[in-house]
Amino acid sequence: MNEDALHARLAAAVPGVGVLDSSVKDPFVVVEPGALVAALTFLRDDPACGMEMLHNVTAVERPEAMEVVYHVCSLSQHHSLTVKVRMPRPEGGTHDTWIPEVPSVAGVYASADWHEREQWDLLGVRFTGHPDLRRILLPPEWKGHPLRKDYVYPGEHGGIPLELDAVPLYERGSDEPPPEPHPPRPPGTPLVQPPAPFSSRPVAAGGRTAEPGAGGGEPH
Amino acid sequence: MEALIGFFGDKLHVSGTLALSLAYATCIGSLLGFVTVYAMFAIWMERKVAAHMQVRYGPMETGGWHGWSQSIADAVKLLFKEDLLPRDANQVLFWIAPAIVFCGVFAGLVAVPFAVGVQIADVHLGLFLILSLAAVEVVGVIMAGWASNSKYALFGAVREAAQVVSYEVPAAVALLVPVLVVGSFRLGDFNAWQEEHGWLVFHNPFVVVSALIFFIASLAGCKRAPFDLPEAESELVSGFHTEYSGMRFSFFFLEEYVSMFVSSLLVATLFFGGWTLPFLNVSAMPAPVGLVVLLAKTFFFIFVQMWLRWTLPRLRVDQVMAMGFKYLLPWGFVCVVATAVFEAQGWRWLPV
Amino acid sequence: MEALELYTVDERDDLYTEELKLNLGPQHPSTHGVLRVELKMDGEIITASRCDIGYLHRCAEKIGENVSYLQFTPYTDRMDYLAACNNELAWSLAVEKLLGVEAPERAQWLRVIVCELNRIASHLIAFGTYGIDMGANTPFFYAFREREAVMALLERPSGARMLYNYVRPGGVAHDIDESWLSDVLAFCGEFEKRWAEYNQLLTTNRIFIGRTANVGVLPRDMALAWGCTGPVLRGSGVKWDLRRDVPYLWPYDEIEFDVPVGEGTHGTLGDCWDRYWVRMREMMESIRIIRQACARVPSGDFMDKAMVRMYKSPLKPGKGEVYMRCENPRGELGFYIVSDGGTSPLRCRARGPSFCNLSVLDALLPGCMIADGVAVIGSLDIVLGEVDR
Amino acid sequence: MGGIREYFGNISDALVTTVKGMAITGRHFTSEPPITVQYPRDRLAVPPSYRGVHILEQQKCIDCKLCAKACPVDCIEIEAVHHGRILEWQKFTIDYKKCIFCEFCIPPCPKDCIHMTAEYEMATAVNDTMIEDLLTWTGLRANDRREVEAGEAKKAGKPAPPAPEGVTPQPGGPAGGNAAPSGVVVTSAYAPGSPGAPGGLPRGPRKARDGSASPAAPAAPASAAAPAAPAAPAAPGGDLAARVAAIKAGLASKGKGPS
Repeated sequence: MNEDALHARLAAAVPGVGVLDSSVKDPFVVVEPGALVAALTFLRDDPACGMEMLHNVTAVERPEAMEVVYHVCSLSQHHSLTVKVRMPRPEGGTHDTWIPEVPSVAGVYASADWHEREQWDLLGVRFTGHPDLRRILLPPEWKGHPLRKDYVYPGEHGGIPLELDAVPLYERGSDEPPPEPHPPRPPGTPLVQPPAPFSSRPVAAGGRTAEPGAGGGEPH
Repeated sequence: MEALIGFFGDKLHVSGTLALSLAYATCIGSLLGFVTVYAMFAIWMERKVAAHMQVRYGPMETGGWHGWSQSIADAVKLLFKEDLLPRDANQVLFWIAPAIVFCGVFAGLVAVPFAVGVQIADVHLGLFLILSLAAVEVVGVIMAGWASNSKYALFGAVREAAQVVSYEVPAAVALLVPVLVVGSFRLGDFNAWQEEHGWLVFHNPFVVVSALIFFIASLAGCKRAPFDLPEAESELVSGFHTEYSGMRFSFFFLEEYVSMFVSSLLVATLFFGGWTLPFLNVSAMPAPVGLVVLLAKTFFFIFVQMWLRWTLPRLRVDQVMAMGFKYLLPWGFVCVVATAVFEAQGWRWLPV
Repeated sequence: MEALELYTVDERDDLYTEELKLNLGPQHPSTHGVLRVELKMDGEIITASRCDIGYLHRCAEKIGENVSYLQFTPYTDRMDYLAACNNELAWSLAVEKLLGVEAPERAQWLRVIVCELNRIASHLIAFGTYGIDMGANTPFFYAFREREAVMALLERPSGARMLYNYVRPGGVAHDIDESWLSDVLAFCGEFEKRWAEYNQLLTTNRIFIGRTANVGVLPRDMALAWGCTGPVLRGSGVKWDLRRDVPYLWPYDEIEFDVPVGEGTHGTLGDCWDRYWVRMREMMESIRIIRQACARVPSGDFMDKAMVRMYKSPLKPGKGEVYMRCENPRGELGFYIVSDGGTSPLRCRARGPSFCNLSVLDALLPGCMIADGVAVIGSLDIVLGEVDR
Repeated sequence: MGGIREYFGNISDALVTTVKGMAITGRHFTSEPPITVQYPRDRLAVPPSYRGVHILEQQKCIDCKLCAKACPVDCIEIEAVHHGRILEWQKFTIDYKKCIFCEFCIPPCPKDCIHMTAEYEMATAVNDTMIEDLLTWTGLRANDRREVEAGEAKKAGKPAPPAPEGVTPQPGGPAGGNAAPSGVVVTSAYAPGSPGAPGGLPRGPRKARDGSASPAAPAAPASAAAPAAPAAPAAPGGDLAARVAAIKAGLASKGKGPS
């Protein structure tokens, strides 16, 4: 069943389902947040659609709105559908003030559990009704959601400086000034010291190695 | 041992008790020397056997040919390694545990006849002594696991307690068979009996089965091959000796190889005719020949233990228990009863 | 992090027992990477488990939003570092679908061969480390002997041993030298003999079967509900392989191969042994694919002519979004790219198969013993680079 | 009844599979030779296409910085002062702490002058030494200096300073046998033709170089890492100088054209 037929069945069964936008390579259906759980439950339970697996939940932060995209696919009927929920950005909705709310589908598909926790962790989309909405990838006390466009890269975390070439903490005493880095290597001196003259055995060409001990190397 | 006391008596004109203690001192010293040299060789042998079974070389660098001095280097390294003591571990138990473990197994060598005259204590209940001393080692391991205040070590110790205690039962039952045939616990008698009657293994089929049962039970006894649960690397990081380092750790390592030696030696002495060879009258020859024959057999069984270790995966705790009580023990009893019947009727298996 | 609620006093008449909280990882010999599992233990039995991931999180998706489409290719290698080619394939196909470009025929066939070789290398690691989890160290070294041969083969065209950066949007990086195909066929012949050895050593071993049969049983609908894919799903009896069911690379349609599925030969369907056995048979299927593909590599250019300019100036695909998924050795790896017409994507989301396969662990572990827990983690064959991205 | 059959089945199965497994490891113990390589002494052959440490043909480089732009991790830093067509080199460093060896810096180069050798041994204890400078010479060479001054003089209207007699065409490698150049003449470890470049003369402790044209034969034993000839056209020092001279002649002939 292709996307149009799927969309027709869905729109008939569940109110609040938008139009099928097939301008993009992967056509998708926009659904109101309220009708999301009903739509996905229908897609899963309806024998004709038979969407057994929700294999991806992604939140996309666009300038005008925050979208949460659900990819569901059917293993028995070999078709798949993309369902979107769009939360328009309130004016002045920045990283700290705007936390969009989306109903959680962890009840419908168990795989949504970790995916939603990751989107909450990285993009700050709160999934209401999620059994255990904690940060999954970042440390629990991390502030901010890194994948937001206006996310400010923190200077340090837990006393550890995060600048790229910061002198590591263990090298810097608490009070004395940071030691100046090693004198730069004069250009021309070889980066790699010649390997210590380990033993006189010849350098093997192929993968096989000369029997250790036997086949002494050339005199030096 | 008596010869030694005699030697001290007339050569150095020393009185009774002093001669006795001197003799014992030399014996224990020489045994300790032999054991450490053997352990170093066995560790190197295990690493080379494992390496060549796994298409690699094993130690090659230290010493000349095939890294023969790798174990010596390891021993020196362990001597100088920092001897860690976990923060709130129980110091006393933590300190004593390796000693108890090593002494328990090392003491077992007292009753073992190495060659015709060479035996420290000709104990009439030699076999019984060795088995009971092996049980002491369990106490040391549980002490180590409990004292190192780490959950993984605790799991290792509890597994050790369950496994080794429950595998002494099938081992003891399996040993009943040769004792029943020979009629004595003295290990010297086993060698003598097997000299005229030929190897015990060829005596009747059930002795072969009991030999296999004893070999498997002794594997579990010294925590080797498929039964190395107390120190399961992949689950318990390193089991009961997770927190040990330096010289203390080397005691556990030494103990494992000495208990391997003791069990292989028992299998060789009880079932495969100690230092006797079917066609050669070894006891007439000078003592070292018997010693070489016995050690050759022992090292063959040690090789088989290593071979098993690098082939088989590890059993789970409940499977180890099930195997001990559901498979080894019943067959042990069957062998004892059958051997008794065979002895009573005087049936023989092979025309030997 | 609020502590796991441990029940403390168990009023059995005389015995005072207490549950134990054990940390499996992040530094542990058998967690296949930096995974931490908080276990609640009642003696040897696990009563509750909670996964804690994120120790290898590098926020590759944020980097994806700041580098060009071509420059992100080496980052996809670092996600599932055991199957670098398959990651690059998924990313390259997603970018090609966004641009509407098709790689030349020779490149398509080279991609099939290189990805199947990488699948064998990845499954060899899964087989070797699973042996170590069970306590048998020897299969690991045999597996690495064959994997060394595969890495040497892949090193010649790409130039690297593990993170190849060989499959790129528009085709492949370099052409292969003339003796390469014959060496690949020689490897296939040699591998079949070794494969039979592995089975004799580990697969049919009674102790191995005792440790893996009926352990960590994953029923069919639970696997589907948790979004498991790849050998984990096929181990539970679901015949779903993207190479055949959602064709993303046309050479796969012209190659005849079948999809091994768990049958519950030892113990129930969907246990650790089935997942392991599916991976082992998949290695032989890959050999069949490679043999047929080697015979059909056409001559021609290996990189799309128009796409060569991407090295000089970054690609600028038009507005649009695309979701492309490929059959990675661990399951379905999908890239969801949203482009707003700039040189770097607005959002590039990587759906890692190990991420979903691992989410089932919390449901599988309760009731097992520690040794079984190790067996279950090993049978899921997770790579933490892909879980944490 | 099934229990009994299964009980005996377990025993026979366990024994049979154990023995078969031991047969495999036994066969490996006796007949299969080890395949591992004792690393510091013997090394696995590395194919010429291996992506290792970079190498730069500085004469051809025109400081367009396309390679620095193409790098996904921005680890290439280039600084040079342009005097018309002549370049006064300050640095061309690659930070090997960041470099991921993805070879994206090679295709965009218009002059095809950056390549990757098969050199992979770059372990070092100090972080700062991981920043590798690929220049063969820094500053201006004597010949270039004279052309720059001639240009400035012509611009300022004064007659060009007389060229010293007996000037030989400038070999590509370290400065020719004329007066000590003002810039510090230094030979980088991996510059083409310099000792130690893979395929070049064996690397060893470097003696102070004072403009002697032919690199002195170092005493250190031959320990060139990559036995296979590298793909980079870093031919041994001798004929490279000749080739560069030919390129120089070519440049000089069309030097008048837009450079």
